[in-house]
Amino acid sequence: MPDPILDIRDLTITARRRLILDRVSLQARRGQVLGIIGPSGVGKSTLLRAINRMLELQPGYRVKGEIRFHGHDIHDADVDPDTLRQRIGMIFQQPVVFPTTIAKNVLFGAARLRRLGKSERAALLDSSLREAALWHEVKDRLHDSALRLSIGQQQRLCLARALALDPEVILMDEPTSALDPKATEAIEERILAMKATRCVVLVTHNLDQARRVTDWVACLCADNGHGELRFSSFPRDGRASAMLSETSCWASSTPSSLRLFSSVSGGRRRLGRIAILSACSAG
Amino acid sequence: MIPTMKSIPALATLLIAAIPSLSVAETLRVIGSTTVNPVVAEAAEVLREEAGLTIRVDTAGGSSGGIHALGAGRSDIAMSSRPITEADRERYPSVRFDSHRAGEDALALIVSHDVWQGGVRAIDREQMQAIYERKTTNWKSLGGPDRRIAFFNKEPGRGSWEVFADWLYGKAENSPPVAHPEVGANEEARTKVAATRGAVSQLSASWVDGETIHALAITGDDGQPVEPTHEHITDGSYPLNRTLWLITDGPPQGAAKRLIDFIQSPRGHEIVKKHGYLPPM
Amino acid sequence: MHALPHGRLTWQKRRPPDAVVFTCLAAAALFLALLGFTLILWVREAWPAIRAHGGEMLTSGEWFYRHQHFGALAMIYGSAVVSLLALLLAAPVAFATAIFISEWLPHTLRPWAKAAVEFLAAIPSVIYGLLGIMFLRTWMADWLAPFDPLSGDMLLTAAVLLAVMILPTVTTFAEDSLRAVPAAQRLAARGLALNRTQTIHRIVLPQAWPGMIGAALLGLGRGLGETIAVFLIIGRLDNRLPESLLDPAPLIEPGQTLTSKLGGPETHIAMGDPLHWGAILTLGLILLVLTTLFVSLGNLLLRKNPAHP
Amino acid sequence: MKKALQLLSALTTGSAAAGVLLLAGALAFVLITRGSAAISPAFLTQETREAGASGGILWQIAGTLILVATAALVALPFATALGITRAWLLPPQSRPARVLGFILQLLNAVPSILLGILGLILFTGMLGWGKSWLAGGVLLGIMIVPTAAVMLANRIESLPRGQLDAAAGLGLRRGHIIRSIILPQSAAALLSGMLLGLARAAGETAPILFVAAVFSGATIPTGIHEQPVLALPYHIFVLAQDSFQEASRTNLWGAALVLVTLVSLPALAAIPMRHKLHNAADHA
Repeated sequence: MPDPILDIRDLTITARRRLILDRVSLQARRGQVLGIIGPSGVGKSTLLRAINRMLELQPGYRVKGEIRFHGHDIHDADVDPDTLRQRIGMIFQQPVVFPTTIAKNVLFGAARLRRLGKSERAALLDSSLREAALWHEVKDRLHDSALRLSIGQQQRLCLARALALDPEVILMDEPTSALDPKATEAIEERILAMKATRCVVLVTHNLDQARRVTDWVACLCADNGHGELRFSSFPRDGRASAMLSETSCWASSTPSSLRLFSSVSGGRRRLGRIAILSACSAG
Repeated sequence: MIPTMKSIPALATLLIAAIPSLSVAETLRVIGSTTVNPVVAEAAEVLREEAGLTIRVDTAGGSSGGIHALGAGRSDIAMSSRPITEADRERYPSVRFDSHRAGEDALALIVSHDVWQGGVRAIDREQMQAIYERKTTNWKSLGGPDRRIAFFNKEPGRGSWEVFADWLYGKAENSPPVAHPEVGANEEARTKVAATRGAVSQLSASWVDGETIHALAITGDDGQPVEPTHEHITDGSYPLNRTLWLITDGPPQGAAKRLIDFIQSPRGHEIVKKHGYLPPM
Repeated sequence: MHALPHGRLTWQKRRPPDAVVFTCLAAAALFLALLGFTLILWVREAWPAIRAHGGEMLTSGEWFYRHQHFGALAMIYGSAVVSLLALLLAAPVAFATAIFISEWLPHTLRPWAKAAVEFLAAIPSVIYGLLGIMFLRTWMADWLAPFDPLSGDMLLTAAVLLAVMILPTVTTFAEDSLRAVPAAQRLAARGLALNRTQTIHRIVLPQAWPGMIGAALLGLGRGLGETIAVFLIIGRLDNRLPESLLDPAPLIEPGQTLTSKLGGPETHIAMGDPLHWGAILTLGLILLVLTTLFVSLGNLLLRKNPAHP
Repeated sequence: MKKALQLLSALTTGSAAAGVLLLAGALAFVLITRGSAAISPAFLTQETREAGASGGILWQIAGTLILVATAALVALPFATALGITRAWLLPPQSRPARVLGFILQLLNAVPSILLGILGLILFTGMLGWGKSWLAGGVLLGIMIVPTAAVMLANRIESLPRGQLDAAAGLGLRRGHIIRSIILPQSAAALLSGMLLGLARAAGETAPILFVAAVFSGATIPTGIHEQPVLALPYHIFVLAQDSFQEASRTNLWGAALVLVTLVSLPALAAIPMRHKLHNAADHA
């Protein structure tokens, strides 16, 4: 196994004195897709935002524990968060397109962060759109407004925009939950293609998607009111997939499943249910 | 790349830095009394057309305002309807005040039409002191209409007040602390007195139109009322006359000299007479 | 692939200072520092007068600069009376107008009403001064003739003119605080068969009331600071104090406020004499304290409702 | 009884609003009828003669435009910087951000006469400029900075959070984000804030009274030291206070109409932008 690009040990995140993630540890390697799954509100997105230090842009979050990128803790004093975010790209659940042309969107980051000549710019535009499988659909209207693209195309545009900076890691926060099945399939196909040269960290609560694209999966649960790592395993491993489908922590947060869960936890039934509800709503 | 809004401050500092090098023709600055202003303003317009002199005339602050501006070096000529006092010399020891006569003028005690109609035609020093110190407050006691006396005082810095206080109390400094509604320039004094019943104030005699406002005669110690006519100014029998001064720091040179010489020339005297004043004695 | 070297240290290089952020912070700091510096300079130049005549300024009503008396009580009284009277005249009209615009006026007409209010707010104070001289002065003189005022210029004239001038300010902020009450609450109230008037009195006003008081205080602050219009029609008579607090006599007499003195001739000639100049600057400080007091109180009250940023 | 009460309430508030509307109409009517008598091409292109009794108000208009342009140049950088600092550079809702917001609102309400005296301290006292157009421009600039900064800050706070996060996610530095997203999308609010400020600056007399404006004799300044300008508000102020010859009365009303028009133009131009912002603010 190649040594991990991302090595997270005992990561604990609190927001204004409320515990959100408790001692989560996991690793991600190049050539691998790490899936992070669990019910909504368990802190999956918060974990993802901690990896490229986007969390510190919002007031009130405190991060403890270690996140090592290439063996170097990202919270060291000499780390420049902006340069770190160039190495670790991010795709959001709702595609965010800048109110300008498709070409300017793709190069929005690269044009400002790299010194690119005219030809280099065209080449980068071409390669990024191809790697995001959007080139054929937009190659002859690169200077149209990006706002006229479909949601699926916009999400791939965001992907191309991130890839233009050639990041080593791509963080994806439920990238397909807003997309139709055809667009979802396109994104998943891209994830598998990217796996060869980059490390992908995919947050999803779509079980089949996890089975289809991830190499390794970490399940976060909200056992006692805050996100904890229940276990991590190969997705297609027989034992793991069985556990995946029936463990309560994985089930969606419908009330029925909550009752099942609270009975298992015995005495702390009342506290458990309240904690869960508050955790879920916090997400 | 959107042209950054941040480049504008650089442009501004460039523009402001470049301006000083542009200043070309020196401008003659004249500040002071509104009484002297009409003569100097007209003379300035003539010299601007004929000799291309750029002369700026400003009346903010009146005579004292002009003298302070001259003392502080913010003006080349001070227009004043009062002479330089010891206090001025003490305040600006380094300035060699050089005073030049532009004309003579009588300060009239003007009343509104209803007071004049009511029979008040002359006043003596004691009566005026009583009005100034608010001891007399009704015109009836001066043989006039039964109406409150509305005394408008010239605002601080005006030359007229200094001349008025010198006549009333020997020296302006000896005047008692008393407060009256203030009026600014001559125009405002004229307007306020004309528009107010039972009004009295101080105003250059040349501004009196004899319809809306009237000039009272001053009863001297010998009991004879003396009107502020040109004859009485030249023979000195009217007590409240004053010289209109153009004051410089040291002997005037360049544009200042040309303006003063022009005003003291026969053509200048015509302008002085046109505005109701007398050429210098 | 155009992969950059994935070496561990590439993302650790010292980052050059961000020029744009630096200029922003520097410009902001420079602006505040400039104001702070002038305030210090202001207090420093006012200090000789504060030390020598500080007490007298707040207790005596005798201002004779030629005799080194600098009692400012009459001017503080003038400013207070004119501004409070203006507010008493303007507030009812402004509140009623705000209520009408926000509660009764159909949506389509609202921009027109707001345009009229903003037009009144946009008129420069020198124009109000001109209108005061051309019309208000003579009207007040005739209207109050039975009381035999000295002339049309008096505290009351200044108060009436100032009322017109602060009307737009109070109306706009009062309307803001009324709009801050969510529309849903009005619908809910109407749902319970309350008519529009009851909705206004029972639901809207109780919540908007603090904001409207805030609007009134902002109007008062605006009134206190008005100089040019007041200077033209207040008569500029110093040292006019009432016998008792509620004595109406001075209202129909010419008077003086802090601003009409500050905008007047003495400021031109005071610079020569440190004590006189210091006294003028102290008047400025008194005005600044009064205005800041009312405006900050007003803003706090306005901020209580969500709409006000 | 309820019906009557409703009618009464509608009537009283309605009549107050009608009163205000009537007042605005009356002022406009008076200004237009009395002012238009003096308006003519000559009135706008000739210089004043006989202390306002005849001639035009050319240099007064020019002076006011010079003061307003200088105020814009002085105010723009500071308003931009303060707006961005309050709404974005300082952590939102943090103590410094709230304190800066409070200071800006206080500065917005500082009486303009105090700016005039501030000018005396700085420009006449310290720098010894005497009367100078630049002093007036700087003071008017200082006056409008808070108005523009507050409008800009409010707009930045209502910008879509998503775009800012996306840009940060790309590794763009705060400077890039300011130039690429914040400024382009809040320029309209900054512009309308500036326009409102300039409209007020054009009509102000108190700040320029002591350090910038004279009644006669100035044309286009050719330097900084002792280079005053004429100004429309100061012209009206002196004429209103002093002379009342019949001729100068019509010119006085003409100058008043020109000033009110000059002041209304930027305010009118700002209205479309403010509606757009208002709607944007509602949806954000």
